[in-house]
Amino acid sequence: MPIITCRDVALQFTNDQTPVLDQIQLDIQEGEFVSILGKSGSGKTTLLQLLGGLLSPTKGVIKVLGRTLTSPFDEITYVFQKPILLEWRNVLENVLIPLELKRKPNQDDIDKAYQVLSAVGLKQHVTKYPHELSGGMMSRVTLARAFLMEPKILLMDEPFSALDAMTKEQLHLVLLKLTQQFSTTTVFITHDITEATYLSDRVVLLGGYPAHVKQEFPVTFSRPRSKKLTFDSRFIATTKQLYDLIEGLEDDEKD
Amino acid sequence: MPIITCRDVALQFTNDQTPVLDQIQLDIQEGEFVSILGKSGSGKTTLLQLLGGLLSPTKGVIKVLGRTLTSPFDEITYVFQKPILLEWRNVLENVLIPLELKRKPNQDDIDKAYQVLSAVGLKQHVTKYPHELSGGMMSRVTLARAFLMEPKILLMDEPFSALDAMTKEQLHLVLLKLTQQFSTTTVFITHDITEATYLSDRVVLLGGYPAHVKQEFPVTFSRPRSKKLTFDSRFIATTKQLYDLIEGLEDDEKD
Amino acid sequence: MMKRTNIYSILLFVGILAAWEIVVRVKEISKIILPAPSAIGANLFQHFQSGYFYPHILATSIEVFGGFFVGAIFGIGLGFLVAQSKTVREILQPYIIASQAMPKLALAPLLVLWFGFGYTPKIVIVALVCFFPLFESTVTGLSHVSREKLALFHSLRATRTQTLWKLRFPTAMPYIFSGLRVAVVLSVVGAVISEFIGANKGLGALIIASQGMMDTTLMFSVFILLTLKGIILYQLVNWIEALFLKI
Amino acid sequence: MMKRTNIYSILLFVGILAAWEIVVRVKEISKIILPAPSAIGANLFQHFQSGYFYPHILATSIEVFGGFFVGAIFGIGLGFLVAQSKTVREILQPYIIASQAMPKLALAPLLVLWFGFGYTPKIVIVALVCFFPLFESTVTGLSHVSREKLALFHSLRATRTQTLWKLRFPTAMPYIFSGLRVAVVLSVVGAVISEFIGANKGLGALIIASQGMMDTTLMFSVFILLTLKGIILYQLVNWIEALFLKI
Amino acid sequence: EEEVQEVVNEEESSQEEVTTEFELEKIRMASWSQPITEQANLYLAEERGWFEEAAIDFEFIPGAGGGDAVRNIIAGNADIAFANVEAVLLALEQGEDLRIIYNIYPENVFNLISLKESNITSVEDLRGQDVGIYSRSSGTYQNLLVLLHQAGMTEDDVNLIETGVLNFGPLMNKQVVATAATDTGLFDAQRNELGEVDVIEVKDVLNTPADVFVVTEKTFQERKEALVRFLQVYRDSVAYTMEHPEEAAEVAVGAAIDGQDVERNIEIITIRNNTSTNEEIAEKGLGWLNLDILQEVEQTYYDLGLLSERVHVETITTNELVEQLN
Ligand SMILES: Nc1ncnc2c1ncn2[C@@H]1O[C@H](COP(=O)(O)OP(=O)(O)OP(=O)(O)O)[C@@H](O)[C@H]1O
Ligand SMILES: Nc1ncnc2c1ncn2[C@@H]1O[C@H](COP(=O)(O)OP(=O)(O)OP(=O)(O)O)[C@@H](O)[C@H]1O
Ligand SMILES: Cc1ncc(C[n+]2csc(CCO)c2C)c(N)n1
Ligand SMILES: [Mg+2]
Ligand SMILES: [Mg+2]
Repeated sequence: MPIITCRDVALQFTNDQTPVLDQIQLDIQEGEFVSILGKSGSGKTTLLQLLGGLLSPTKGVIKVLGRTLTSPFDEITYVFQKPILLEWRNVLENVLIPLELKRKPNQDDIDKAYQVLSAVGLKQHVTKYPHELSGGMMSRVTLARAFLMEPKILLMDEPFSALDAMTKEQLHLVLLKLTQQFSTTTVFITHDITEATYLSDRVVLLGGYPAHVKQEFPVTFSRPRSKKLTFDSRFIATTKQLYDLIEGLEDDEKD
Repeated sequence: MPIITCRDVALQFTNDQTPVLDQIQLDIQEGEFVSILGKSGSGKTTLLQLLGGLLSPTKGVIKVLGRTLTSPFDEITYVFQKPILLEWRNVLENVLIPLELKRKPNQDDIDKAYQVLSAVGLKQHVTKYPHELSGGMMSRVTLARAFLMEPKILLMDEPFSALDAMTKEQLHLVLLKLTQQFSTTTVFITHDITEATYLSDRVVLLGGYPAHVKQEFPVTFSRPRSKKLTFDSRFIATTKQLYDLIEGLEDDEKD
Repeated sequence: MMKRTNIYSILLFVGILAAWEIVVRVKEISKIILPAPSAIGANLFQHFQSGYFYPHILATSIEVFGGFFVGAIFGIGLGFLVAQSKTVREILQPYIIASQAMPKLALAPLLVLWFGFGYTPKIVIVALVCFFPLFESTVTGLSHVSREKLALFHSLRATRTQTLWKLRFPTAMPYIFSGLRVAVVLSVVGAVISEFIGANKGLGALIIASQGMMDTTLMFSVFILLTLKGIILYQLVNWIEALFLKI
Repeated sequence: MMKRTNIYSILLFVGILAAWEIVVRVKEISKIILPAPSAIGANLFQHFQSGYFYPHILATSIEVFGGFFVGAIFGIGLGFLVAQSKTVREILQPYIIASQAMPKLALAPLLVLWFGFGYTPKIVIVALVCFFPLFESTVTGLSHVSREKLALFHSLRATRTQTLWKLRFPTAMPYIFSGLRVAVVLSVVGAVISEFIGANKGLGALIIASQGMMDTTLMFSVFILLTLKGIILYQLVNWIEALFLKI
Repeated sequence: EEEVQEVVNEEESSQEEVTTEFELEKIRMASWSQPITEQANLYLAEERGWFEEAAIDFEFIPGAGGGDAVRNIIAGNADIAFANVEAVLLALEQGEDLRIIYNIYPENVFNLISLKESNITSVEDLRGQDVGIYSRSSGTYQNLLVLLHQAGMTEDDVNLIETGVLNFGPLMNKQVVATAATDTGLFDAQRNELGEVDVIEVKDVLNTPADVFVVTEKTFQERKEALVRFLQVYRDSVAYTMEHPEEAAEVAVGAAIDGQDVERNIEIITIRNNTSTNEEIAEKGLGWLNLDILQEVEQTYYDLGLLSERVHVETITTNELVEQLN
């Protein structure tokens, strides 16, 4: 049984606007890594927020772990597109927020937070406040915050878009390790086709007005995937294929 | 004579922290398109803000158009890393802000704003308010705002990082056309190496603690550059070269 | 249909009135100390019918509106000036704090001496009383703009005045309205207290007169009028705020 | 070295005092109407030396602190409650508006009657007066959290209480401090007015006594004491705010 | 209670034993004012321990006007009120059961003051002029009406102006031609260089007793004996203060809120000593109530419209307690 299912899901923000999403059908299996691609403004964030229980569908049903989703579940951790930090807390304190909401963090928690922060390359910056951080550093704080929770389901909205190639590669490894270790089900929005291919079991293409799942594209490279996979010709071919597919879909839509 | 020169520029945010930038030497010629690459948190934004007159160097001198820079110049338009919009103004009104600060916008200005908004793909969304926009749409509003000003010097901080591949390509064309038309001097921060190669006359690599210009990498493809250039083998080779260069520099720095 | 909470509200109100009436009747509390709600209602009705209240309501209204207007202009205006110019701020700082800290209502007797009788001293007091919360909230609001937006305006070479009008002012709006809500209520208090000191008309004068006549029932009636006046003004501010937010 | 603006401030002060002194002397203004600054200075000095002021300052301080404390607890507390529970908000809404709109200082004579003489009625009045700005600023502050942060907390399944303490409260802090500044100054006014109604001791009682003696000079001295008191309390709030921001 | 009385009589001189061995009976006196020098005899009595000697635990409850004093006894915040007659009449009109038991000041203290240069010599001269009063709830208003009434005028014939308590300011500022005030008010104004004035005294028209002690009917019935002890101390202290105004003046420095200046204290106390007695009182004894005058006052106020119905003040006024004093 899939861990996440969407049936005929539609979402309309205001009655006077056309729906943003309509007729969304989506099944995601436990432990699966699904990337969502789509043009800017197509409705990716909206879909992810629906999956996270942050928005409620206007039509249709979303089930997570067999239960109908009405508000966020404990098993789900959501990484927002724009890094959201509390200005009055430093990096470490920001990372500890979700834990604090569950229980008083103990020394172990703090040690683990340091580890995660170090994994995202912020070891030197734990005591900085948000206004002292660069854009990419802010994103990485929110990533550390998510990783620390070792979630069952991880929803990430363009988490690496503010990062340079090197840092991004490092974090790919961190993410893959984590999802492997906890067999985390991951839904991942990105604009980076190579990244989507490298990380995913399946790529979902969103498009149309209102947006729906235009195409699903399975990626079958075996796991664990090494960094070298990206230089593999099969990998490059797959990426190209995906790229062409997207371009084709886009051309259809031209007005 | 270069339009922008940095001599021995250093910047330190607080006295108790080590400087972020030191010994920055940089000359940028009129009409040149320079990209800045560097790891997240290396100091790219800091450097760009120095060039924009938004920060003042702790040491050294920055000259723009022969004048020492102390605060923003009229000839410079700056696009922030994080889209900054006024929530109480809709898309069109946000785009018109810089103009409004100069004079009362007339019908021509508004028509032009519509054109620019249409060029960035927001024609359908001019009356939306910031909270109704997707992340990429917000970035595009700030791009439209910058383009409308037809600036002499354009400083852009990761302007396309929130955009999908297709939209990004479209906007590359818009940007190249604009910079060509007004022989705009552009300094461009990006994490996308392909993008940097495609757009730039020169790529500047920032790195080290404190950061300085590690390497400058000229890109000599003739202009105008077509979309097809990116499939050219010479282009791919140059990109790979740049990628390797960066990786090499990074490895040096490993601690 | 009515909302459930509205029904609770009304029930609570009725309950309080009933309890009050019963306590007064059972304990035979003197009407000088605490008149029964029924007596107050009758008193209100009677005086409205006779037209007794109208000139007093009018007089207090003139003071409230006049003073509020003057106080708002000075409070918001000086708030802008202080937020605008660092020099002005630093020079005036101690005076502003002093003028804020001064118990202006206690000044009432002297103001009568200086400004003569009639509306002037009362309008001055109301204005003084309104000034402070408006000034405070204007300055607070104008200085609570995010760094990012200030950076944007800085990069656009916006002048100080442009930043003020196009950035700081819209940001300050909810703060200023919060200040207006406080000020409008205080202006009623200011008018009443200034009328305590010396006035032949106005709801405050009526309170003094009712005290002199030992007519506590009338005093309560006047309180109710004052409270209604406050509520109307308060809601007026809310309504104007809603109107502004819509634009 | 002193800042230039500080020097201007002081010069302005000296200038005002000098002009005042000259006007009073040249125009031979009666000391009942406007005493000279020199006379006020002498009066202050004399009464401080004789110890005349101390019990009055103490009495007013007790009322101010007691009332401020009670008012702050209720104002901020109820602000939290109302921000927290929609039901409570909707039921209490009309009462809160009414209680805010009511000119509480005008209630002073009745409160004295109900609560007897002594500190109680004065503390009640000060508390009532402080309540409103604190309540208003707490509610405003608690509801000015950005949607994004609320979304984050929603996604983290934070309870209402957690959102209140870890998100809304820190956001509301500057608003609450702004309310505290207004409240602390109003608390002095409240104490003085309540002492007008009937008190043996306190700076407000002293104002009434000075009026009875036609001793305008003493009245000015008391104003100055009250203003100083207000300034000290105001700066105390600023200082506590700075302390909080540091933590 | 009788026991207490006996013991007090026996051990009049050794107050310490009384306070340690016997319960003091609380008497709270609601005044129309703060503790001011005018009532210096009370502070003298406190200071000398005369209240303790009479087994009374005395407390001064301040107020802002005679109305406050009367309301405070009705509300139970005080046992006995030191209030002007007008306040009592108005409370009676509201249906309260009160008893007037002692005549504190048999003389009317109100007057009308004008600067000499304004040349106001009779009430008639006020016609059409601006005349100052404290407020419409003050004795200045009521007594000015009495003056006007006697001259066949009403308040519509003059332009009444509420000036607040600093009423001599507008007079000196020439914002009014005349102002209604009390004798002590006039004295203070003159200390502050008011200059030459004309004074029209209200007592020449209607000699309203300025202040009386008043209690609720309930207190009167239940605590007669304690009231007598209180009144005895009060009367004795007045008599003593008349003999030794400078001693009272000294005590007032510490006890009265406006008592800083001893010289002024003596003057004020002397003025109040004079209003505490007159020829008739000298004969009948301090505190004696003249029912005829009170009836005349009621009649006048009824005629003036200040009272809308008759309250029969003579029926609630009693010399019963005064007669028990020695
Ligand atoms: N206002 C500030 N105060 C203190 N330190 C700051 C401030 N702004 C930036 N820094 C520090 O300066 C360094 C460089 O920041 P900068 O924003 O220039 O990085 P960047 O290269 O733009 O990174 P990114 O790609 O993530 O945007 C970082 O270590 C950051 O913590
Ligand atoms: N709160 C809202 N109210 C009204 N419309 C909204 C709201 N949020 C988003 N939209 C609209 O819904 C559409 C989809 O937005 P969404 O944020 O899902 O896009 P996206 O695919 O995530 O884009 P991007 O890649 O730019 O982040 C857009 O047209 C946007 O204007
Ligand atoms: C000696 C003496 N002087 C002044 C007053 C004050 N006073 C006189 S009438 C009045 C109005 C109260 O209703 C007040 C306050 C007094 N009682 N006794
Ligand atoms: Mg999005
Ligand atoms: Mg940056």
